[in-house]
Amino acid sequence: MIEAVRATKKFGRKTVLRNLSMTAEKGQITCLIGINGAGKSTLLKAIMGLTPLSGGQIRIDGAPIGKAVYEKVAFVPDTLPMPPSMTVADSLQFMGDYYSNWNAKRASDLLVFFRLNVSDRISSLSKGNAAKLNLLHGLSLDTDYVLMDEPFSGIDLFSREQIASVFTSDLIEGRGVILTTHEIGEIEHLIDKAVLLDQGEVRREFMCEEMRMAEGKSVIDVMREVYRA
Amino acid sequence: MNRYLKLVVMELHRFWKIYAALMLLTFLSQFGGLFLTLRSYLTEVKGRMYAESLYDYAAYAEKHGPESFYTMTSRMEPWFTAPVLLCIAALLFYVFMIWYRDWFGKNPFVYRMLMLPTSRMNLYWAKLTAIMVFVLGLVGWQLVLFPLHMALYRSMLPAELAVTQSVESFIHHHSVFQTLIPQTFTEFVLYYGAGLMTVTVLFTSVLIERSYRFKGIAGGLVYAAASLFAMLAPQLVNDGIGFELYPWETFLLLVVIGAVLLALSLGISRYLLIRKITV
Amino acid sequence: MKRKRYWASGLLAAFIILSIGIYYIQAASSHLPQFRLAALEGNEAEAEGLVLSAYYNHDALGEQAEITASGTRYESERPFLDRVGDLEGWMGSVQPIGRLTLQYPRFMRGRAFAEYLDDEAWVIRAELEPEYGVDLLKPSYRFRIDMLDKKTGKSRSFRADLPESKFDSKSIIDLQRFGTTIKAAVQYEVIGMDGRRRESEIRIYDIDLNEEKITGSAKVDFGTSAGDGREIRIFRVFEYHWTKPSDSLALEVSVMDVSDLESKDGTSGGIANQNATAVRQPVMAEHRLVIYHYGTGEVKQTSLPLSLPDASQNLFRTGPVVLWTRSDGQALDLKGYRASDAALAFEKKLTARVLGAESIGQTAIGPDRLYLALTASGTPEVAAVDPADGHLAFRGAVTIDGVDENEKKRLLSSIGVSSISVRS
Amino acid sequence: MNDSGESSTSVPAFNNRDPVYLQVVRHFKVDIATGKLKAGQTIPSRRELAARMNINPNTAQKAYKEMEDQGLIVTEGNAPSKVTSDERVLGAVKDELVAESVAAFVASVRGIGLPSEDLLRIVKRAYEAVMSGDKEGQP
Repeated sequence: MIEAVRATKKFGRKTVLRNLSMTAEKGQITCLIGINGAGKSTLLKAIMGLTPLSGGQIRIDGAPIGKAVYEKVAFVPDTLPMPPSMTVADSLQFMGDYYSNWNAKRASDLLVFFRLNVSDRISSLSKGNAAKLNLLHGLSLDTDYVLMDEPFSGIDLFSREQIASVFTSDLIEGRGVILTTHEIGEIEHLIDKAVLLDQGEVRREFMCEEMRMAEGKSVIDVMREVYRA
Repeated sequence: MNRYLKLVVMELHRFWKIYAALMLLTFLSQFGGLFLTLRSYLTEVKGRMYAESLYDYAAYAEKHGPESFYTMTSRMEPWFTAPVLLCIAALLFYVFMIWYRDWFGKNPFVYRMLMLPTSRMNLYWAKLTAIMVFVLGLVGWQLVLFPLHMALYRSMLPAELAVTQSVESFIHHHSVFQTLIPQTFTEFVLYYGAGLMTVTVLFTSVLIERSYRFKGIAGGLVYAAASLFAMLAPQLVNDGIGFELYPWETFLLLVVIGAVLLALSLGISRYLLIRKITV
Repeated sequence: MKRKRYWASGLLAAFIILSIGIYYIQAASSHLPQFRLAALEGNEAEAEGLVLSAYYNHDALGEQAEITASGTRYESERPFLDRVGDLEGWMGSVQPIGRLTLQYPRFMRGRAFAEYLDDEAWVIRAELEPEYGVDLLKPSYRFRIDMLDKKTGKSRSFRADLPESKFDSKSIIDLQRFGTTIKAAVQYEVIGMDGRRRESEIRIYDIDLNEEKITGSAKVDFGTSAGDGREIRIFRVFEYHWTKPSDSLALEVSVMDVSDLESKDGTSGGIANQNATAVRQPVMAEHRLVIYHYGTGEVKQTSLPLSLPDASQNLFRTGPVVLWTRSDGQALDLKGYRASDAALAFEKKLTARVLGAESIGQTAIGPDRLYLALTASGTPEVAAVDPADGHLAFRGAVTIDGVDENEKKRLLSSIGVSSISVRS
Repeated sequence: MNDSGESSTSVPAFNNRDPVYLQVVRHFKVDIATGKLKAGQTIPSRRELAARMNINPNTAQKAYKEMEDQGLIVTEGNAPSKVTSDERVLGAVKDELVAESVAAFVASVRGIGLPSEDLLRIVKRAYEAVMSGDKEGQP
């Protein structure tokens, strides 16, 4: 389980995360929903240790974050963090060199599935292809958890469908996924749990199916309540 | 360990194009400049021999004296030392760029670097090693070029006008090279040890800035200034309050201060990299 | 990682180690020629401690070197730690202070340059400290005395005010101890703007170590005084062991006749007036050796030969003997005077030919020898004269072993000796 | 993970408000009732279903468990699940669906206040029209 306990983060005077606590279970797909600036990306970066918290703590399977995080949790940021001069093949070679839990077989399968050309340079990739390569890097690591920052935003429909199909594939099975989005739209059925963020605080944290069972509300309905009120 | 080596190889590879350019530029500027200078000197000599009706080089040498390799290089300034200074400036600039380049661009490579499943200090050691390799590589390159230049000098100049000088003697008397390539290996280790310490201080300043963005810049500058002051302290003590330090005491003090600064810089960098750095 | 990159990095690393390694190994293993000072006449032991500061100019760049009986030490070949720890080198040519600093680093720290007395019980240091009162230009001076007890290692300091005097320049030129009284010889001078010494005077002060104050003073009267058109210059005669106890103080007093300079062009002539068309040197009217005996206060003196324009003259003292030398490069006139009564002990003329040399160069004084730098057929040589009677006690020449004749000649011709010193 | 072609079960459009896993169960019941799924026929695995219906694998898992609880499907060991061949259960499915649809129909028609005879006549005519349509065109 990935746990944020009263996580607080300030950038100068602006408080981005305000005593935020939430959990994401292994084997479930948890979705952080909130408008831009709600602190979604910051929380993911905090979980990955890419930015320090001003207060509170992140625990992964009970242990505070440390170097071991990176073999347990894969992170797919909103942009592809690879030097532009590298080719797709180089990037795979790079991941293979540094990650002992790199699954080369799965990487090459994904290359085929995502129809990526190994000799393309990172700088020449379309936004969709870059997002897919980015996802490939994350998913090809045998990790318990995968964090994805806005995996669907701003890319073509076809790529978006391909990425969505990943969520229902064996790639995700058994793994804990946290993804962020600011418009839930067509992926409502893909997620197990929704966490609604606003100004760095958790407004609502609920299991989608239980919400449907108990209150017959879709995630979007809850969002309307939370963000309109 | 091998992750550290892989990172070093990567850091070296990322800069090799500029590095090769620096080496080539140094060669062309020095070797080419020397060739042109030698040629114009020879025409000058022939002209004078004709004007003063001196029949052979020996007579000329008798009258005007030979021209040593050392004076030939000073004739061709700035083409001899300018490339060296350019290389130093480039490497000094790269001490900062080796970090900042990871933060640039729409896909900041630093995300991936900070997520590598290895101690972040490996990133630090790899970049430090890369800088030192670049510096020592250029020193080695210059040491290889000297005999080459001297060979050109001996081949183009008639024996009567030439003065044989050793590379070591040339370096020992040259204002720029005597500091870059000191007399004894002990000093070489001390000089470049101080250089290493300076790089760690600069790295620490960069990391302070990268960790505390707003006040980070000030923090970084203050740290660098404090380190510089610490290194100058023994000299200030000597000139200032008259408590005179004997040479070996000053030397010892400098070594101790340098070691402390090195340890401090590494400690702070470690803390910042693991705890405070932010993307 | 691509194999190619690994290899390239490995090659770069190897290149660095090789290029720098080979340079330093080659630099460390290549040695400049090992000249040494060999004895030609007199016994080998005389060359012990003798150091020739020389310049070996073989490649238009040249190397600083020190040639001794055992070999040559080149500045560019000295290991770093040797240079850092070299206190005597650091103190420059002021040998005794270098040795004192080595022996008593704490006592000598910070204020090395002063007048010293190094006797069997104490090391005493005397300085004149300016005290800036109202008139910054006219500070009042006082003695600062530091004493180090050699047995206990403890040191104490005190100050004693110097009486006012019209002389603006004051310096301590000798320090002796008699029981619990220190005698400090102070030289007063009035130096004009043009750097010429108008008046000069020596006073001896008695300072009581227990009461820590001046208990008496006396002017050294040698019967001559500055006056119209006459200037007095006083110098202490240089001694090798100037910090050792001595019962007398040897002074060189020269009276310069500047009458024609001042009256003619109204301005004062002399070295300082650069723009004068013909710079006329003041003429030496009198030249005396004055011996002041601390015990009795007696002054013994004798007249010395006048200096000639084209000859360099020097005065040295070695304990009981004061040597006067004058050399024009070809011949050396030598006179020995007894320090006790300033009487002439011997007189000698050493010509270059007699010494088998082409020219006689710089002279230097050692603990008990007068050294002459000679050049014979292009080879630097050293002659040592016994100060007691002026006889030639030793003659040595710079040589080099293990090379054939003309190579030796070529090497020796590229050596230039700049100074002789003795490092005991 | 395969991008398989046409699936034996059509991809329904799920609404967001009802629990998705119950909608899946209902979808299966309709297929059983309409004969699309024969007794004893194997049904796709949980992951295949999730992929085809673009739903969360856990939801698919829950749906299968629900169907097993209701005895609609049978799973031995980790072999693929099969539709039950228990006629009683299959019959009950039909009845339940019809009852459910009728209840929904009655609730929505009640407001108009039509006498039952008229209502039955209309329903009969509409039903027969649809059934005859079925025979000619192959839906």
